[in-house]
Amino acid sequence: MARDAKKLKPVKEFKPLITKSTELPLDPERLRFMHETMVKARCLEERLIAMYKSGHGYFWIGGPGEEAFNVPLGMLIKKGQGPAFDFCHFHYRQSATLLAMGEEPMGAIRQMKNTATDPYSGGRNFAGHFSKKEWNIVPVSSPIEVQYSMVAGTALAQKRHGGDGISIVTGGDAGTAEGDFATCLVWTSRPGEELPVLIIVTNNRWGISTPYEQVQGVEKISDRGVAFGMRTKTIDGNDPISAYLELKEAFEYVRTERKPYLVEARVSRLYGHSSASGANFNTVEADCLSQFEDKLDAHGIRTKAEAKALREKYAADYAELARVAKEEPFPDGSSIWNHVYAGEAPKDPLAD
Amino acid sequence: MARDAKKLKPVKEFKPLITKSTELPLDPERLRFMHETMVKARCLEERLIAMYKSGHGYFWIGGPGEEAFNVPLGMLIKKGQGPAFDFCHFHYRQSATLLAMGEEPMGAIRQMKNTATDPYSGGRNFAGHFSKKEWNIVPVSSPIEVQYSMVAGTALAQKRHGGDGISIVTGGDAGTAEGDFATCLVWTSRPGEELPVLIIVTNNRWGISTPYEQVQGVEKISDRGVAFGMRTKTIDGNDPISAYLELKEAFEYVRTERKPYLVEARVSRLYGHSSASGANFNTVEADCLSQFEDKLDAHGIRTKAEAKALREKYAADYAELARVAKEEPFPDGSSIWNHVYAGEAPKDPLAD
Amino acid sequence: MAQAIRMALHFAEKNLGVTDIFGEDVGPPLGGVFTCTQGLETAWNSPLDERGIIGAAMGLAMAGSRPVAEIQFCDYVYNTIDLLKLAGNTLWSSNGQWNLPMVVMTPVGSGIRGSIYHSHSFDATMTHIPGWKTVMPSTPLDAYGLMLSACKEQNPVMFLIPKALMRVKGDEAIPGEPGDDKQLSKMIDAPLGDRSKWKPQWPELVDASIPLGQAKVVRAGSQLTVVSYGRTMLLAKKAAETLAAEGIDAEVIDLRTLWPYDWPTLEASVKKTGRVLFLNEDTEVTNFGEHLARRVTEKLFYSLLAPPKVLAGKFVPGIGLADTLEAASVPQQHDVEQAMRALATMQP
Amino acid sequence: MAQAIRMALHFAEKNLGVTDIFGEDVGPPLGGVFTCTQGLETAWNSPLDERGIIGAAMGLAMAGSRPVAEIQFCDYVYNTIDLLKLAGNTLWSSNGQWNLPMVVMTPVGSGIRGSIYHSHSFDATMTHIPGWKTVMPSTPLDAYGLMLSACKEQNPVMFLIPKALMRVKGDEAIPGEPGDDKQLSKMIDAPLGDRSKWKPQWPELVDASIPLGQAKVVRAGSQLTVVSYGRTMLLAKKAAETLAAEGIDAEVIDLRTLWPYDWPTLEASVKKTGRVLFLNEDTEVTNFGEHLARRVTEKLFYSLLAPPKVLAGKFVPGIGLADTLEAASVPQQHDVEQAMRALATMQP
Ligand SMILES: Cc1ncc(C[n+]2csc(CCOP(=O)(O)OP(=O)(O)O)c2C)c(N)n1
Ligand SMILES: Cc1ncc(C[n+]2csc(CCOP(=O)(O)OP(=O)(O)O)c2C)c(N)n1
Ligand SMILES: [Mg+2]
Ligand SMILES: [Mg+2]
Repeated sequence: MARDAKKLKPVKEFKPLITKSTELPLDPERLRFMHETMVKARCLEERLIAMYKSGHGYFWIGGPGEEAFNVPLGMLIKKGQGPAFDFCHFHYRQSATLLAMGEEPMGAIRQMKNTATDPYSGGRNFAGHFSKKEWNIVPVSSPIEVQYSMVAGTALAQKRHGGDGISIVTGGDAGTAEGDFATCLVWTSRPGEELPVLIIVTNNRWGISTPYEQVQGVEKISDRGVAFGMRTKTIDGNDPISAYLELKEAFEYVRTERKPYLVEARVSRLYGHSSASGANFNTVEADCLSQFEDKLDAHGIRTKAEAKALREKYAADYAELARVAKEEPFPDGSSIWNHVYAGEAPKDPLAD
Repeated sequence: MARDAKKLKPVKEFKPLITKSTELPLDPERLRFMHETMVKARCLEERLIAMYKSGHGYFWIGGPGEEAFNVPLGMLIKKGQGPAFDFCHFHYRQSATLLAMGEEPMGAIRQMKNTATDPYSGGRNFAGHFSKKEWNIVPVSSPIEVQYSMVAGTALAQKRHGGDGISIVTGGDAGTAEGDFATCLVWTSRPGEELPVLIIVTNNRWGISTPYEQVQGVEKISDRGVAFGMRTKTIDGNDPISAYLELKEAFEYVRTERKPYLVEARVSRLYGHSSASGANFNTVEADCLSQFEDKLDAHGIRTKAEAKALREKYAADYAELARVAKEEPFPDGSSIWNHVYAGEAPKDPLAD
Repeated sequence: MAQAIRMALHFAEKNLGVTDIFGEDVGPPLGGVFTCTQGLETAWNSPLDERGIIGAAMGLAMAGSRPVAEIQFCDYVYNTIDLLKLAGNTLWSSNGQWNLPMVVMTPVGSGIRGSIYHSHSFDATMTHIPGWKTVMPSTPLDAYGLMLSACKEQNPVMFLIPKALMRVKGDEAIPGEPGDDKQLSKMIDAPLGDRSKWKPQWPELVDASIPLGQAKVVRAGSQLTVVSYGRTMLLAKKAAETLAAEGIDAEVIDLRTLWPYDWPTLEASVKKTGRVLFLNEDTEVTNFGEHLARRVTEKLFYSLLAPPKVLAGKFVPGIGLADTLEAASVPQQHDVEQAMRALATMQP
Repeated sequence: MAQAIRMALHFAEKNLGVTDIFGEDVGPPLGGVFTCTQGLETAWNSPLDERGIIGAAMGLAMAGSRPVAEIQFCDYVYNTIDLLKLAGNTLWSSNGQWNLPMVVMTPVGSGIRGSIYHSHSFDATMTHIPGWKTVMPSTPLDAYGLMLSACKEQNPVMFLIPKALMRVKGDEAIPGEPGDDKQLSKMIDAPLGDRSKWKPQWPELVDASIPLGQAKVVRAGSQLTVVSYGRTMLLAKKAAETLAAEGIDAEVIDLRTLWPYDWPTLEASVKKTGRVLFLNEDTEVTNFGEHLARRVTEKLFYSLLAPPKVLAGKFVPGIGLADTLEAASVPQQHDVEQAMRALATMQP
C-alpha cells in the first residue's frame, strides 16, 4: 500500500483546466505536453515502420493517426499496480497511451526487433503487444475483442476493493461484431452490480480491408450501450482537446459512480492496417497531429517551427534507440521453457 | 418446385381476420383452432412429464405456459422444404408451435421414451429436441443460443432465392447474454444486406434458477435491436389473440420487406425449468390457457365445459399414445455408427 | 463428491483466499445444478455466458482476486477454448509477468443418461492446452484434497468432475466430516422449499490437500497395469477384483492429475508389468490416453510384453440418450474386463 | 498454393455449385490475406465474427447453398469449437436428416514468423471432432484436387492450408494452368492499386479432383516410414533425400487427408519397414500423430523393429516471434533428419 500511494501521482501535474491566457479550453502547458507526446508517439511508430521496412522486425502494427485520442487517454489514467489503480485492457494501437503514461519508447523498439530485452514479451510477441504489470497494463493479445470479456473481472475486483480505480478497455470498430463486445455490455451492467469500466471503441471505419459500412448496420457504435442503460457517447477522436474533455467527463463518471460508460471515438488510420497492408502513409484521412499543430500555431502556443524541431528531435532520438536495439541479443531457443508455469523451473515435460 | 407449390397451403384455411359475429378481433373458427391446439400442447407436455415421473424417459424439458405465444407462431409459419418456405431455428420449448403447424404428437412421445421410432433423433436426443427436414425445422440442439448464429445462413439463402420465405429463431431471455444473440443482430442488419429473420426471444424472466433481474441490466430485450436499426417490439405472450396479431404484423414485415424484426414475448414458465427442477405446476405464474378459456367462455365461443371435455379427450388420447410408445424398441447399440457421414455405410473407423 | 467439493470450496473461501465462486446457477437459491456450491458465502450467479465466465475469472485473477468459475457442463465450454488457451499462455506471452491463479471446474462424462449434450468428456481437449494443470478425481477425498491444491495454485487449474460420481460416497472420509451421512446432509445440504433463511453448518475442516501431479496406486499388481481416472477408474478397480479371482493380477493407477501427470509412477509400473491399458471415456481419436500410450511406447518399448492398449469412447458425434446407445459408446464394466483379460494373455 | 486454391474455388463456383465464399476480408478488394479468394464471383466480406462465419456456413448448408467459409487464421477458430462440433453432429443428432455440405478453410502452422497468434496448428483439435473430414495438402496440385473434392462432399470438410507453403510453387502443374508463372500471375493475381475494374482471366480448368482419404507415397523406401502432412511434409521429403545419401532408405507418405485417413497405405508401409515416424508441428501432447502411433502400435506391434516415434511441436503455450524461439518450438530440417536417423539405426 505504501507503494500504491507513491504511484498515485499522475504523469505530470497540470494547472487548472481552463486558463485565461488562451481561448483554448485547456492550459498551454497541458497542450504542449499533449502535443509533444503526440509527436513522440508518431515518431515512435514511424521508427517501428522504418525498422520493419529495413528488415529489423517481421511485423508492424500500431496506432499512428490515433494520437489525438490515445494521448489524452493516457493522461487521465491513474497508473499503478493492483485494484486501487486503473486496469488497462488494450488492443494493439495503444503506444501513444503508454507514452502519455510515461513509458519509455525503448521497450516498443525492442519488441519490434524481438530481442531478449523486450520488456513486454521477451521477444515472443508482435510490436504493439504491451504488457506491464507494474502499471496494470494487462498483456495485449492478438485475438480481437477478448479483452472485452476479461475487463469485467478486473473491474469487479476494483468495485469490491473500493477507491476510484477503474478498468479501461479499448478495441476497434470491426471487432464489435464479436460476441465479446456484447459480453462486456452485459457483464458491466448487471442491476445493482454495475462495474466501473470505461468501454472504448476507436472507430476508424475499417477492419483490415473491410469498410465498416459494408458489414455493420449500427450508425453509432455507442448506441449499442443504450439498451443496457449505460451512459454512451460518440466523440471526435481527431481533436485532442475535445477528446481530453470528453474523456475527462467519462473518467470522472466511472470513477465516482462506479458504473460503465461506453465511448466511441472516431479516429484515422494513417498507415493502413499493418505492415501486411504496406504501412504507407494515407494522404486521404485526417492527420490529427498536423491539424493540432495548425491550431497550436494559430493560438500562439507552439509555432510550426517548434513543432518541426520536436519531430526532428524525436525522429533522431528513436533512430538512435533502434540502432542500440539492433545490437541486442535475441532470446535463446531454450528460453521457450521459461514461464510456462509460475513458480516452477523451466523444463521440457517430455524430456528424458 | 411442384412439391414446393403443393406445400404452400397453411395448416388450415381461415376466414378473414376480423368478423362481425364477435367483439374479439379474430374469427371464432380461428379462436377455436387456437384453443384446441393450446389444449393439445398442454396435454402433450403434461403427458411427457407424467412419462418422466413414472420412469418412462430420463429427462423432460418443454414449453407448457408458452402456448399462447407458440401456437399463433406455428399458425403463421409457411411450412415446407427448402428456401421458398420458412426455416425454423427453435429451442426446446416449441412443441406447441409444431402442433400448430400440424405435427402429430406421437413423435414427441417417442422422443421422450427414446425409442428407435423417435422421428426426430432416433432415440438419441432429449425430449423437445425436434428436427424435421420436410418442414425446414432444423435440429433443436441443447447448447443455448447457437441457433442465433446459424439463422443468418438460412435467411441469406432465402433472400437470394426470392419469394417470401423467412427464417425464424427462438430462444430464452437468459440466453441473450451469450454473444450469439449479438451475432444475430449484427449479421441480419448488414447495410443493404438485411436478412428476412424473425428474431424471437421468449422472456420468462428465468434462466433455470437465476432471475432475469439479477443478471441482466436490459429493461426490454427488444431494445437491443434498436441500435441496429431494426424493428423491435415487446409483446404479451400470454394472450394468444394479441400474440397472433402482433406476430402477424411482424411476419408480414419480414416477408415483404426482407428485413429483420426483433420480437420479445413475455411468457410464463408453468412447470419450472425442466425435470431437473421437479417439473411441478407453478401456481404463481399466469396460466395462459385457463385465462383464454375464461375469455372464450365469456364471449360464447367455447364453454368451459367444452374446454374441459377437450382437455380430457387429449389427455386420454396421449396417455394411449404413450402406452403404444412404451412397447416400441430402443435403438440397437450398433446403430451409433449410422449417420456419422452422409452417403456412407455405417462403420467403426478403427475396427480391425 | 458434490459435498466434498462444497466443503473444499468452503475451506478455500475461509482459508485460502478464494474470493469468487461463480457461474450459471452457482449462487443461491440453487447452489449449482449438482449442489456443489450450496451455502457458500462467495458464490454468485453469473449471466448465461460461458465466455463471460472465463473472461471474468481471468480478469479477477489479474486483479489479485482468487476465482473459482464453473462451467455448468463441460459440454458448454467449447466456445471458450480461445480464452482457455489465452489463460494458459498469458504468463508465457508476458515473459513471466502475469500469472493467473484461477480454477475452472466443470462436470464431465457420461453415466447420468445425459444424451448428446450432458455426456461430453473434456480431458482430450484440455490436455492439449499448454499452461494449465488439469485434475480429475475419482473419490470424494481426492476431490477435496485436489480442490484445495487447485485453490492454492499460482497457475490456472481445470478441475474436471466426473458427473457419474457426483453422488458416490467414498471409502475414506474427509477429515472433519461426521461419520453419519444423514447428519452431514442435515448440516450442509440446502433444504427443499424456501432457502432464503437457511445457513449451512460446516463441519470443522482441515487442510488435507493432495499435491497436484501425484498418481495413486489404487491396487498393486504384477501382470498388467491399468491407468485411468474419473468414472472409468471405478470400472478398472472392480475389473481388477474380478480378474484377480481368475488369477490375473492387475495394478490399477488413478492418475488424478492429468497434467502434469506422474510419469515416475507410470514408468515404474509398466517396467514391472510390461503390459498397460490406458482407460478413459473421451472419444478415442487424438485422445489423451494415446499420448500416454505413445510416451510409454517410445520410452519403454523394450520392456513391453504387449502393445499398450487404449480403451476409450467410440469416435461418434455424440452419446445417445437410449441406454443401448450410451452403453455402445463409452467403456462399460464388461468392456474393461475384456480388454484387461486380452491384454494380460496376449502373446506374439 | 494460394493460386491453386483460388483456381479450385473458381472451378467450384462455376461447376460444383459453390454459392458463397466468405469470411473476413475474403471479398474485394483484398480477396483474402493470402490472396486465396481474389477475383472470385461469389466471394464476400463478412463481419469480424468467427462464430457468425461458422454459423452462417451451417445455415447456408441447411438451406441448400454450398458455402466455403474462411477463418482468417486458425488461431482465431477456437471460439467456434462448439459450432464445429455441432456441425459435425447435426446429421447424427437428427438421425440422418440434416447433412451439412460445407467447407471451412483456414491457414495453419508456423513458418512465416507469425508469432503467438499466427502460428497455431489445428490438426490435433480438429481430428478430435467427429463428423468432419479434414484435409491438409502439401502441394498446389493436391490443394487444387482436394479442394474440388471438398466442394463436392455431402459432409463438412475442414481444409487446412499450411501457410508456410502459400507461396510455394509445386513440381506438378495444375491441368490448364499456363506453364509460365508470370503469365499466370498476370491472369489471376489482382493488380496493386485500384482493383475496382479488374477482372481475372481464368485459365481453362478441369476437374482434377483427388478423392478424400487417399495418402500419397511420395518416396518409396524400405528402411523406415515417415508419415507427415503440410509444412513438415517438405522437411520429410528433403530429409529422405539427405539420408539416402547416407545409405538410409526412407519411405515418405503424405497423408493429405487427416480424417478419414488412409490406413491401408500406412499399414502396408509399416509392415514393410517396421519403423515409423509420425511428423507434424502441432503441440505434442494429445496430438494426432499420437493417435496414428497408437493405432500402429496396437495393430502392428509384432511387426515393429523400433518404437513408433512422434516428432511434433514442443508443448509450449505459443510460438515466439524471434527466429530462435520458433526454431526451438517446431520441427526443423535438422530435427527431422536426426529423428529419422535415430529411428533407422535404433536397436534394442
Ligand atoms: C479473433 C480475431 N479474428 C481475426 C483477426 C485478424 N485481424 C486482426 S486485426 C483485424 C481487424 C480489426 O479491425 P478493428 O476491430 O476495426 O480494429 P482496427 O485494426 O481497425 O483498429 C482482423 C480481422 C484477429 N486478430 N482476431
Ligand atoms: C451454452 C449453454 N450453457 C448452459 C446451458 C445449460 N442451460 C440449459 S437451459 C439454461 C437456461 C436457459 O434460460 P433461457 O435462455 O432464459 O431459456 P428458458 O429455459 O428460460 O426458456 C441453461 C443455463 C446450455 N444448455 N447451454
Ligand atoms: Mg477499425
Ligand atoms: Mg428464461
